[in-house]
Amino acid sequence: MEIIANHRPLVAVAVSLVAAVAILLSRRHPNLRESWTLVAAVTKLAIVVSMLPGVLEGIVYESRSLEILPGWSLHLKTDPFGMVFALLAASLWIVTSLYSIGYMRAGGYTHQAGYFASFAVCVSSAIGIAFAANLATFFLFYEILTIATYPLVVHRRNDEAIGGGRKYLAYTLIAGQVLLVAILWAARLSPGASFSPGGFLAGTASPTSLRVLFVMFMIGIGVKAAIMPLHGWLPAAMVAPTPVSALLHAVAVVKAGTFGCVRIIGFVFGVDLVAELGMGTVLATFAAFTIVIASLRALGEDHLKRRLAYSTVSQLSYIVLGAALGSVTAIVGAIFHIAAHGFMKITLFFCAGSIYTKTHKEYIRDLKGLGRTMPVTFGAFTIGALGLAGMPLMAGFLSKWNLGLGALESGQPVVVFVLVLSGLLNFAYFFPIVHTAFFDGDGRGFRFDEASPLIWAPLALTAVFSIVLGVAPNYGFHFYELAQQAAASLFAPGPIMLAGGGS
Amino acid sequence: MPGFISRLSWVPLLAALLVLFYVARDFPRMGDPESPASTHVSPRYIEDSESKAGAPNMVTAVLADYRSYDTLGETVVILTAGLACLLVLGSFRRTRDEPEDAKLMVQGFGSDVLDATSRLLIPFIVLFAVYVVVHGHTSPGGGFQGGAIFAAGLMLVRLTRGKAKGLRLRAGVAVIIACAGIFIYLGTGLLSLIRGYQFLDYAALPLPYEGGHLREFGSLTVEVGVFIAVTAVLMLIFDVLTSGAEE
Amino acid sequence: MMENAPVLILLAPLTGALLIPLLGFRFGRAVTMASLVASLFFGLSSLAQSLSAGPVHYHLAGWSPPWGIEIVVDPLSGVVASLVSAMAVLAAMYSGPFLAGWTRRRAGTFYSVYCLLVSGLVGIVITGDLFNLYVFLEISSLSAYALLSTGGSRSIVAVFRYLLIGTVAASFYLLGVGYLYAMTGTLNMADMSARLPNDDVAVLVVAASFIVIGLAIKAALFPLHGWLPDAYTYAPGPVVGFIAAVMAKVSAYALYRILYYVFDPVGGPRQPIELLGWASVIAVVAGSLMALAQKDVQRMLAYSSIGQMGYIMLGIAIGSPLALTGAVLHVINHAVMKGCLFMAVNGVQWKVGVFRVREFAGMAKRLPWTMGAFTVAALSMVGLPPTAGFFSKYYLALAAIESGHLSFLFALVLSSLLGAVYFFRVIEYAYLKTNDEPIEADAGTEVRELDASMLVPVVALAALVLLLGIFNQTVVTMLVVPGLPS
Amino acid sequence: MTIEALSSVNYWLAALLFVIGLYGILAPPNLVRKLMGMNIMQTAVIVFFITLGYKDDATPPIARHGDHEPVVRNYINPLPHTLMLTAIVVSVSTTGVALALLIRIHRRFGTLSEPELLEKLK
Repeated sequence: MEIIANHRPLVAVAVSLVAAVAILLSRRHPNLRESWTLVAAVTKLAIVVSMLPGVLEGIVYESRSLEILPGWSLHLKTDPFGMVFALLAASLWIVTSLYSIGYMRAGGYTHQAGYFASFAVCVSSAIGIAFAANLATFFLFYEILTIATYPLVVHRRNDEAIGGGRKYLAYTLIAGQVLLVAILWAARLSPGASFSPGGFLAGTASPTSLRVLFVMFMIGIGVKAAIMPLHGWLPAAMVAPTPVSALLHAVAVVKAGTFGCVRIIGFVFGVDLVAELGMGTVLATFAAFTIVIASLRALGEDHLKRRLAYSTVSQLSYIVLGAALGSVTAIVGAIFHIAAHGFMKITLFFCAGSIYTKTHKEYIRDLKGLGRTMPVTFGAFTIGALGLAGMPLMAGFLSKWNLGLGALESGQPVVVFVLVLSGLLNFAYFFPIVHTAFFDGDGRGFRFDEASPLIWAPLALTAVFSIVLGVAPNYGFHFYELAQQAAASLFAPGPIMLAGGGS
Repeated sequence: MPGFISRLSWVPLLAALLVLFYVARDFPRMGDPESPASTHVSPRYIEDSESKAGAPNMVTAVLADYRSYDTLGETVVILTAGLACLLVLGSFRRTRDEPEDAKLMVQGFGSDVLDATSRLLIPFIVLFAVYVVVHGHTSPGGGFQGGAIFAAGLMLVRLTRGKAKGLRLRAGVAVIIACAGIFIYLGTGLLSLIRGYQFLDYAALPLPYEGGHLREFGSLTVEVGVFIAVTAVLMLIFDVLTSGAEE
Repeated sequence: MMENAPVLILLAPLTGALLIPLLGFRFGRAVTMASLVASLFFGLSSLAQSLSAGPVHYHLAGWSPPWGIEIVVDPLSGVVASLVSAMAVLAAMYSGPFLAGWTRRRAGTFYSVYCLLVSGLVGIVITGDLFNLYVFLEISSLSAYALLSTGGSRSIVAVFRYLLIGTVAASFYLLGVGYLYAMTGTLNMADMSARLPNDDVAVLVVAASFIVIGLAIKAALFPLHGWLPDAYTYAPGPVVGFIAAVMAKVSAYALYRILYYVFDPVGGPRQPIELLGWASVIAVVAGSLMALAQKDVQRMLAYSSIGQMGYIMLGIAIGSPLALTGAVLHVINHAVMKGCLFMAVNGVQWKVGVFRVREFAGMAKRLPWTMGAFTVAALSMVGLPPTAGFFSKYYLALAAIESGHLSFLFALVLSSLLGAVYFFRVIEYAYLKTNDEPIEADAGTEVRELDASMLVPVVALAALVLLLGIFNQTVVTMLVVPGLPS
Repeated sequence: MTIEALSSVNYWLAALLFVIGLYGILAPPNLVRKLMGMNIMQTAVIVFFITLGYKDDATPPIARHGDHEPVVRNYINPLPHTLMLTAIVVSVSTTGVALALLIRIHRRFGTLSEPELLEKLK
C-alpha cells in the first residue's frame, strides 16, 4: 500500500480538454476533428489502463496541483473505486466516439464540432469525478459536467430540445446549488478534509444536523442519479441524439450521480455513520421504490428511448440501493453494477440509435420484423436486455446476486423481493421488444440490412463485452476485483484508511 | 413613482430633522475655543502660517500650501465642469430657431445707460480682480475669487454689448487656456517632484528665497494658475450655456 | 522616481487630461493610452512596494499629516488602484471605433474627460484624507456625468437624475465627515481613527449612517439604486463598460475603507453596519428579480449589477476575515466579468444595432468570439466553477454560514439561480434560436466579428475571468489577505 | 440651559436647511426647483462647517499686520473656511453642469417638469 506522487491522473483528465480545444479550432475539417477525438480517446484509455496494475497491487497514484479553494487543492487520486468509473468512462468513450462518427454522419447532423468538443469535456469531467480526492475537486468537475452536457442535450436546436435543455438545467443547477451548500457545510465541519474510506464527518456535529446534511447531499447528487422523485429531467433529455443519450445514461452524467452517491456514503459519511443516523434505510426505501415504479413506468412507455430511460432510472437505483444497504457484498454489487450496467445499457441505446438511423422508427410498435433484417442490432439488444434482467452468466446477474446477498447480510430480505420483482418487470418490458422484432410482422425471410459498420460494430463489441463481464468478470479491466477491493477498503480501515485519508 | 415620493417624502425627512436636532446636543458648544476642531490641527495653521508658509492670510496658507493637493483637485473640478458643459451642449453654433432670449444673449441687452455704466465699471472690476489675486496672501482673496471677479467683469461686457465683444474666446481656446492655467499649478508640483522633493513642496522651487518667502512665491504662482484656469472655465461655461445648440 | 510612484498613479492620467487640449485634440487617443498605461505601471509598482515593505505613506507638499494631506498605498488600495487603471486601459482600447465618427475636438474632449474620470477614481482610492476623498469623489462624478451624457437625449435625462442623486449623496458624505471633524478636529483617516471616542455616542452613529448612506447611494445599494438603471441603460458604448465595472466599486471600497480603517470595527457604531447587511441581502435578491424582468440586455446587466453590489456590501457588512476576503475578491472578479459583459453587449449593439434579448437570436453565429466571451462571463456571474464568480461567492457563502446568517446564504443561492435563468435566456437566444424576424439593422448570419481593438479587450477580460478563477488562491493569498484590516 | 440651547442654534439651522434642500429635491415636479433644492442642501453643509470654525471673540484668520506670533485664541479656525472654499467651487461646478443638462433637456423635450418628461420618454 504505497502512494506515488504522479500526474498521470491529471493528464488523463487533461487529454480530452486539450482535445476539445483542438476540435473547436479545427471545426472546418471533419476528418481532422474526428481523428482528434479518437486519438484523445485512445490516449486517455491507455493512460488509465497503465495505472490499473498498480492500483490492483494497492498503489495509489496521487496528483496534487494548485490550490483551488481554501485548504483544498486540485487533488486527484486513483483508488479502486474511482478506477472502476474511470475505466468505464475511458473505454466507453472510444466506442461511443466511433459510434457517434457513424451516427452523426448518417444522420447528417450540424454543429458537429461543438458536439464532439462538449463530448470530450464531458468525458474529462467524468474522469475528474472518478479520481477526485476531495469535495472541492469533485464539485468542480461535477459542475463542469453539468454545463458541458447542456449543449449535447439541446443539440437538435428545435423547441423540444430547448425545452428538454431547460428542464435539464433547472434540475441540475438547483441540485448543484444544494450540493454547494452541503459542501460549504461540510467544509465548516471538517475543513479541507479529503475523501477517506469510512468518512470524516463522524462526530463533527449533532446527529440531527448530520441527517439534514446527508439529505442535502443526497438531493444534490440524487438529481444526476435520477432517484425518484428527482428523475424528471432524464426522460426529457431523451430529445438528444442517441449517442448523447448513451453517454448520459451509461457513462457520464447519471453514473457520475450514482458514483457520487457511493462516494458520499462511503467516503464522506462512512457506512457506519449513515447506518447509525438511520439514513441508510430511508435511502434504501427511496431506491427500492424507484426501482419498482420506474420499471412500471417503463412498461407503459411505447417510445423506445424513453422506455430505456425509465429502465435506466430503475437500474441506477440498484447502485444507490447497494450503497444504502451498506454491507460489503451489497457494495461490491453496487460498484460492479456501475460497470455492468454501463456496458449493457450503452448497448441498448446503440441499438435504438442504429434502428433510428436505418428506419427512423422510434416507437416499439413499429419494430415488427426488424430483427430479421437487423440481426446484429437485435442480437445485441437481446443480450443487453437479458443482462439487465439479471439472467445468469450475464453481467447483470453478478451484481444482482451480490446485492441480494448483501441485503440478506444487512437483514433486509424485503429487498431481495424487490430485486426479483424488478427482474421480472425487466423481462416484462424488454421481452415484447425482442418478440416484436423477431417473430411479429410479415414472414419475410432473413436479409442482412444493417446501418454502416461504424454503427453496428461498436454495439456488437459492447454486447460481447457485457457477456464477457458476466462470465469472467475480471477479464481485461478487473472490474470485479476492483469492486471487491473498494468495498473491502470501506470496512477494513487498515493501511488503506491512512492512504485514503490523503495523508 | 415621483408623485408617490413627493406625497410621502416629508415623513422620513421629518424624522431625519428630529434626529439631526437631537444629535446637535453632542456637538461642542458653538464658538467654544476648547472644541476639538479649535484645539487639534488648526492651531498649527494659525501659528505657522506667516512664519512657515509666508502668508498672513491663514486661509490662503492652508488653501495654497498645507492642503494645496485639495486645491489642485478643486481646480480640476472646475475644468471638469467646463469640459462637461462642452460635451453636453457642444460648442457655439447657432440653432435655426433661436429663442428670443437667446437672441438677446447674442446681441446683448445694450442700452445707452447700461453701456455707459458698464464702460465705467469694467476697468475697476478687472483691476479689483487682479488686486484680489496678488493680495490673496495678506487679505481675503486668492485665485478663485480673483478669477470669479474677472470673469464677472467679462460677462458684464457680454451681457451689455453682445457675445462677440469683450475678450471673445472660442471654446477650444478657452479650454486650452484653462488647461494651461492648471498646468502652471501641476508644473509647479512636478518641478519640486523632479528636484527630488515631495509633490507640490514649494521648498524645492529654484528661486533666490528661502523659508516662508519661497513658499509664498510658490503659492503665488499656484494662485495665478488657478486665476487663469477659473477665468477661462467660467467664461467657457457662460458662453456654452448662452450659445445655441449644435444639432 | 519610484519613491514618488504613489502620487504618480494619479498624476499620470491628470497630466494626460491636460496635455490632450494642449498638444492638440488629434493626439487624444495616444495620450490617453500612454498616460493610463503609465498610471497602471505606477500602480503596480507601488503595490509591489507596499507588499514587500508595508504600506507606503506619501506626504504631499512636504507637510506631515494631519496638517498636510497624505496618500496611503497599502495592499488594499494598491490592488484597487491597479484594478481601476487596468480596466481603464482596456476600456480606452475598446472605445476607439466608437469615437471614430466624432469630430476631432469632441473625441479629444471625451478622452480628456475620460482621463479625469480615471484620476478621480484613483484619487479616491489612494487618498488618506476624508475631505480629499470628497474632492476626488466630485471629480469622478462630474466626469462620469459628462461621459454618460454623450449617449443621446434619453441619457441626458437619466444623467440629470444621476447628478441630483449623486450630489445628495456627496452632501450626505460631507455632512458625515463634518460631524466627525466636529468630534475630532482632524480629517486624516489614521489620525481620526486614533482620536474617535470609542463608545458609540449618537453623533458617531449618525455620522457613520450619513457616510454609509452617501457612499451607498454612489454604490447603488438597493433602496438607493434609483439612478443606476437608466444611467447605465442609455449610457454610450465606449465608457459604460468602464463605468459599470469600477465606479460603483470604488465607492464601495471607500465605504469599506472608512468603516474598517477609520471607525473601530469592534467598538465603533454597529447599527449602520447591521442596516447595511440587511439592505444588501435585499439588494442581492431584488437586483436579480428586477434583472429577470428586463427585455433589454443592457438594462438586465444594470440590474444584475445592483444585485452584485449587494454581494460586496454583504461581505463588508458581515465583516469577518472570510467575508472581507470574499468582498474584495468579488470587487476584482465582478469588475472583470461585468466589464466583459457590458463591452460584449455594446459591441453587439455597435455592430448589429440590437439590444433586446429576442434580437440576440443567432448572434453566436455572427459574432462567435464576442458571444463566447459573453458566455464565459455570464457563467461566472451565475457562479459556476471554475470561473471567477464562483470563488468569491464561495467565500461569501462560507462567511454567511460562519456568521450563522442562513438567510444571507439563502439569498446568495437564490440569486445564483435567478442569474442562471436570465443569463441562460440570452445564451439560449444567441446560440439556439435562429432569428426568424430579420433585424432592421441588417439581417444575415455571416460571421462579422468586432474590430480587433474592441475584440481584444473583450476576449482578454473573458480569459481573465477564467484565470482569476483557476488561480484564485494565488490572488487571495498574495493580494487580498495582506489588505485585510489588522 | 438657554446658553446650551443658543449654542446649538446654528447646528439646528444647518440641519433645517439640509432637510429643506432634501425636500426640495424630492418634492417639486420641476427640475429647476430640484436643482435649487440641491444648492440649498450644499449650503447647509457649508453653514455647518463654518459654524465649526467659529470661536468666541476671535477675529478672521488673517494675522494682523506686525503680529508675528499669532495667538491661537485670537483667530478663528481657518481650516473649515478653506474646506468650504473648495465645497463652494464644487457646488458651482455641479450647478453649471446641471444647467447645461437642463438646457439640453429643454431643447430636446420642450419641458422641464418631470411628469411631462416621463410622459414624453414613454
